[in-house]
Amino acid sequence: MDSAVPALALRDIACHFPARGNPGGTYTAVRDSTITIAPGEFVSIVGPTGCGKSTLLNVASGLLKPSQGTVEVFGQKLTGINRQAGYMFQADALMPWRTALENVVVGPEFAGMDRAQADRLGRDWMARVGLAGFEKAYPHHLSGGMRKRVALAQMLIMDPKVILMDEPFSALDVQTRQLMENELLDLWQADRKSVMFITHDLEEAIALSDRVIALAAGPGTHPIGEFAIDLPRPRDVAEIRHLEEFSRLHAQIWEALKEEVLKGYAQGKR
Amino acid sequence: MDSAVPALALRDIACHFPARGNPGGTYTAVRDSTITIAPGEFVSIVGPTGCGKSTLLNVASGLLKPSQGTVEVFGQKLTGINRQAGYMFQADALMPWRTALENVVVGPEFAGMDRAQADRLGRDWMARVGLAGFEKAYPHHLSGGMRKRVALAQMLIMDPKVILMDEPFSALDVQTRQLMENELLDLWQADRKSVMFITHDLEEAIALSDRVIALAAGPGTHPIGEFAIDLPRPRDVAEIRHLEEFSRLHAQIWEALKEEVLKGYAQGKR
Amino acid sequence: MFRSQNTRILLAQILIFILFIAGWKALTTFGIMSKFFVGDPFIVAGRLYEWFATGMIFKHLGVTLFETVVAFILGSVLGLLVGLWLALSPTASQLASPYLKGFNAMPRVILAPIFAVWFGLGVTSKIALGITLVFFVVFFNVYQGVREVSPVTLANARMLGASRTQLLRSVYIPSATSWVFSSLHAAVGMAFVGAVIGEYMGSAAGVGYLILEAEGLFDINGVFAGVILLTFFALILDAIVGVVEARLLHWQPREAATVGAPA
Amino acid sequence: MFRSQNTRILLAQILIFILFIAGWKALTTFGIMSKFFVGDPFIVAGRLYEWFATGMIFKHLGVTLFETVVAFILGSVLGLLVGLWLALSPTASQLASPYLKGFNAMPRVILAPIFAVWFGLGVTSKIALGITLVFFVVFFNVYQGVREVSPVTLANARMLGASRTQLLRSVYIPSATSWVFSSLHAAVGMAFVGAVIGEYMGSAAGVGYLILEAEGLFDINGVFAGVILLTFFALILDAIVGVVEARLLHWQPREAATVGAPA
Amino acid sequence: QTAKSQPEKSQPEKPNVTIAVGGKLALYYLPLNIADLKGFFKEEGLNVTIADFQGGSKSVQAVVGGSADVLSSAYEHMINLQVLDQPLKSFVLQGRYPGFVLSVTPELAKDWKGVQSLVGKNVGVTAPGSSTNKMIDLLMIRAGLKPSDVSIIGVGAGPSVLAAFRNGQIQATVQADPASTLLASEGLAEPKVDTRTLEGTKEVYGGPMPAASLSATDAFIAANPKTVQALTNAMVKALHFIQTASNDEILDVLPADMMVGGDRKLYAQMLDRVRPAFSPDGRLSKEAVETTYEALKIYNPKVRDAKNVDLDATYTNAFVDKAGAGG
Ligand SMILES: Nc1ncnc2c1ncn2[C@@H]1O[C@H](COP(=O)(O)OP(=O)(O)OP(=O)(O)O)[C@@H](O)[C@H]1O
Ligand SMILES: Nc1ncnc2c1ncn2[C@@H]1O[C@H](COP(=O)(O)OP(=O)(O)OP(=O)(O)O)[C@@H](O)[C@H]1O
Ligand SMILES: [Mg+2]
Ligand SMILES: [Mg+2]
Repeated sequence: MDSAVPALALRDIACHFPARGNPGGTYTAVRDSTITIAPGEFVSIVGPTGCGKSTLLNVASGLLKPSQGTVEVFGQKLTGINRQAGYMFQADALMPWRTALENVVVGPEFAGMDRAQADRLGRDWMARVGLAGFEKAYPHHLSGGMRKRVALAQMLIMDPKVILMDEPFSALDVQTRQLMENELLDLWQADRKSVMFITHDLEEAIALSDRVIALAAGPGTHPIGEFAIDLPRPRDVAEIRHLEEFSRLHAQIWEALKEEVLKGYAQGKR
Repeated sequence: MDSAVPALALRDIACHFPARGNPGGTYTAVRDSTITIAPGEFVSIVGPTGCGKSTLLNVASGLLKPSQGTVEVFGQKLTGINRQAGYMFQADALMPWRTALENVVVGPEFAGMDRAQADRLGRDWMARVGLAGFEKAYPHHLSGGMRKRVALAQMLIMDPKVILMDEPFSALDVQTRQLMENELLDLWQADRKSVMFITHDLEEAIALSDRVIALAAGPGTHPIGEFAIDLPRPRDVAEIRHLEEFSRLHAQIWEALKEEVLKGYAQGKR
Repeated sequence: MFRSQNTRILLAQILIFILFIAGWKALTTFGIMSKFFVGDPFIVAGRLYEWFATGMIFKHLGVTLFETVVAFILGSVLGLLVGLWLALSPTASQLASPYLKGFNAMPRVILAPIFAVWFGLGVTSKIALGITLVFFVVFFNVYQGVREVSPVTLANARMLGASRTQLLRSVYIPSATSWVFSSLHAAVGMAFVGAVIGEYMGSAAGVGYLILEAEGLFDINGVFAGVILLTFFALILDAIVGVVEARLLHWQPREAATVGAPA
Repeated sequence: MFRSQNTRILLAQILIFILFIAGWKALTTFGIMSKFFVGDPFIVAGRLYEWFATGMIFKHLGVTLFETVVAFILGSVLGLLVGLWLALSPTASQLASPYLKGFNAMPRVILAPIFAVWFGLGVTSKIALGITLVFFVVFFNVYQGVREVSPVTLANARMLGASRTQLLRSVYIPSATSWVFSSLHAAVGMAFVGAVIGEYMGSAAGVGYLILEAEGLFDINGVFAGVILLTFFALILDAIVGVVEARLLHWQPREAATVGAPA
Repeated sequence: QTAKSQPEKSQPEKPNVTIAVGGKLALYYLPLNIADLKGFFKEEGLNVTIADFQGGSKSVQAVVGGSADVLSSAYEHMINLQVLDQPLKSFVLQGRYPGFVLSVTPELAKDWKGVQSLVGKNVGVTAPGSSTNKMIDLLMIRAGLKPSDVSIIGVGAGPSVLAAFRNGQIQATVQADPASTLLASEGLAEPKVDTRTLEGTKEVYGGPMPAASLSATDAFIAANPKTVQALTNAMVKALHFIQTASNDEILDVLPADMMVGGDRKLYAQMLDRVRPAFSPDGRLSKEAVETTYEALKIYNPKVRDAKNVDLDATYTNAFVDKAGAGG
């Protein structure tokens, strides 16, 4: 799994934010975090809510400058935006003034692709995420799950080398989610991209990943455990859950996380 | 479970929306849908993404007038807003210009509660959803899961008789989610409210509900199956999953839904 | 049902108009105010008719409309460009802001004679005056509109590989559009004010010239005829802005509504 | 680092200012333009000094500032109220909109003499003129700002039991605040324009009166001195608006940034 | 006649008086400014506020609308206003000749063949419809031409006049002072028709056309005879002062910034030119009134069409007579 040059390396990252209600003070969301992802590796990040997963992804995308530490992309130190990466945001990030199809083709359009060709590609992707027929709907005419799928298509159409995903499937029903997961795995398999995947669904994390990283509860989040998932590939996400190895891994990661969550919650309860 | 006067009754609802990209045409999101919820009943709605669950909830809240059909709340025909109901939206609905605590106490404030008392109550609720210490943070300083919990507290602090929830826990990690679920069950148990609960997580639906309603894929969504959940109460959501009855119900509902999802997806793929 | 609502509004509009005219007429008829100051609606209408019947108005109207439209377009475009530029370049904004604010606050209408000195007595000086009025209304809104762009949408576009100009075209401008149009409605008025005041301060033709002439002759009816004429054309220009706005902003999320629901 | 950036901006500002004065002076020194049209910066400065040294300016300045501030406050409040009202009542909006648009487009400055008749020659008529200018800038932005309120946030507040006034206070107004402030910056300018033009058209005191006198005497230096004085105070008023704005809008989401990250 | 029976220095009924004037610092209104600056009004127990307007017509509106008490404007407005049913009565004259000058560019001046040389040219006036515009109309009509044979351009009375000449936008203009003198001293234009003198005035108006006067409504005069008398007294004093004082004495009264560009010499020059135009005693002669009426009939259709114009109602010399007797 290790490779000489990682596709993505977060080294010794710390992120301090201005503290709420305490002018001048800071809140340390992330600290001492080192995460490397090899080319072609699929890594999932799990951790209690509010611990700093999205913050790490923002750092990896180059959108957020860490207070400390460096990011490397294929060995190059990252300074601006991470141009190798596609990022599917946790929040709604579609452009409300564009229809679903227009949103999907934004990337190719920016890259200067011919209008007709981009359209064809966009329609193709709309169908792949199960939204054929909704091309002309504006985002606010779509359901929450549909918007997520538009965002998915918008990111994947760019065919990025590094994929950053923040809870991409949490708004989908189980069945649709499995379809999308398989779609993602197919794509990843076809031309091994590097994926950094955030999820709250442990089963999803195990089913998809080569490695699962568990984070501690905030403040001062940092990785507390890494779990290599050596389940056979190619996988079908619906069936792999029935393997015994799967249950073992699930229990193992669950154990590691449980304490953290309770810790975080206890803090939150004061 | 049946009672003379249901707490909430959607009768023969149909919702047509203006069609996208086809001026003058309409898209029928929901049709022939009748759903009644008895006082003190906990009903979950499951169905494929984009089928019309949120639309039904909007109708139940009085925010959306259906094209056809009527809504009754404790026997009264609903005309304006449903004043008996609390609604936790699927989308982010916090006021960005208010801190977390100020958001939580919005309801009591509107109801004219004394400032200090509302504050005390609000802090109490912030702690109950595990966010003590984040009172002064603005929504955009909170993580996705934290915002959801603020919204939860904002709604529950009102102590509504009818609770409408649209995927309230989907942005939470498994452990936090179970804590929240138990919190909700405690509350519901204490003084039997009527709950209409939308989720994509079948296990969650079964673990919490008295009844699960499955919806068909859109367009023209309508209930295709109702499943009474006669598991013993009080329940602990973490443990109830291990009951045999649970697995039976899960398989049963899963079967009913699977087809629908694949149907919807096939349509979407054209 | 929708229709009858609109019909009712129209009827109410007409009623208000008739009441307005009747009230105006009554003011002088019953001597509540001197007709020296409020004129007579029928004489005003007659004056307007005469202006059009003799065709003498077309030259003046043409001049004023030309000045207004050019000032409106140039001022808006300039406000848009400078607003975008300063909103996106903090350094430029810090450097320019005291000058812009000062110039905004400067009573430019007083500079009309100086504009006449710099740009002559023809249409150019009126256009220049109109631009200085239109510019700021648009500028401040564009500036604020750009800064209100949703940070997530912006980040998304950047991740999708948008260059600076693409960001501008695909994110900043569409997002600021409703701000721009809000300012354009006020700007229509400003453009007319600029043109007419410019003419009023010194000119050879235009509706402002006519108004000034009428004022010199204590002919309040002529003044009102000119003002009403201008108002009418301002409404037309505003309606055009409204049509473009409706077209460009049709995507805006409004409260959801089903088809066929009883209101 | 932050500090040195600010220092550099300040230095650049000062440099621009010096260049500006030098350029101005050069215009007349080298006879590029007649001193009748551009004046001399040093004489202007001298005039300003004299005005303050003799104290004669305070009366005029007081009058103008009073008119401006009152027009600004009343016009803004009126614009806010009417904007809220029309944005929330579609029927009222449909009924009133042609009249408002027409009045917006009307060159109100021409009505200054009528205002003088209605409100007298004192400060009231100038305030009235200023209000008509300020009102529309604020009105259009409030109107649009209210309609831009997020439908979900609004629905949420309604579900939480907000009455109409509570919706107004807790949702519409906070949400429209950035729109309001954007318009207030333009409105500062309009309030000064209103006061000064009112004085210019006819008055017995005020900076506009001084400017009118200076113009009658071909005293361009006096005109510029008056204009610069007004500009200075407009900047102060604008800065006050800016401070209030920063206070009320501190919640606005900006691009996230960590503490201590290298820029 | 009641005024005559009153004792000389009685208190005015309305010590606070607002006088409306359009372009206060023009030489046209020098007597008013002198009365104010020399404290003549104060001596009469009056507290006068002078409200300055951007144009003559605006000052008229202020008085008709009641926001000012007394009007300082061209006498001809008395007749205009009577026709419009808004009568005012003039009670003391400031200028006996209008003081407007038709100035033309040096090129035009070179082969000046009278007013017909203006045909097809752009002629600047202070504002369309103003007295300066009417003078051009009158000149054209008297020369057998139509007013529309020239293009009338409003150029104001400030620096824009100079600019309009410099940019070649106008070839002639009718202006009062200081614009006329400045145009000449800057070499931008030469005076061709000069109504600062009797001859020029006769040439244009066919007689002694009166200029500025103070006026008020009959109601105001009836209610405040002592106030009006006091105003008249002060004005007559000022007129007398202008007649007798040297240039320097007059200049000493005026604050430095009232002199165009602070240029004392230029201002003295200007004074020399306009001095004959001021009324020596404040009286309006029957001839002057009739001249005005005849002129108005030519260029103002409303006056031409009006039946029964009562010229006697437009003015009174009673107060001036009284002031003369007292002073
Ligand atoms: N711009 C900001 N200003 C201040 N604090 C912030 C900011 N962004 C994030 N934080 C804080 O950093 C912490 C981590 O946030 P983050 O969004 O990374 O959590 P997360 O792991 O993605 O949670 P979730 O699973 O709920 O999405 C939170 O406590 C949050 O309050
Ligand atoms: N305002 C609207 N205009 C047009 N179509 C709409 C509108 N609101 C919803 N729809 C359509 O109605 C259908 C149902 O939407 P709804 O949001 O109810 O789905 P949902 O079941 O909540 O899905 P999800 O699980 O993804 O949240 C969708 O196809 C959507 O496109
Ligand atoms: Mg997150
Ligand atoms: Mg939904």
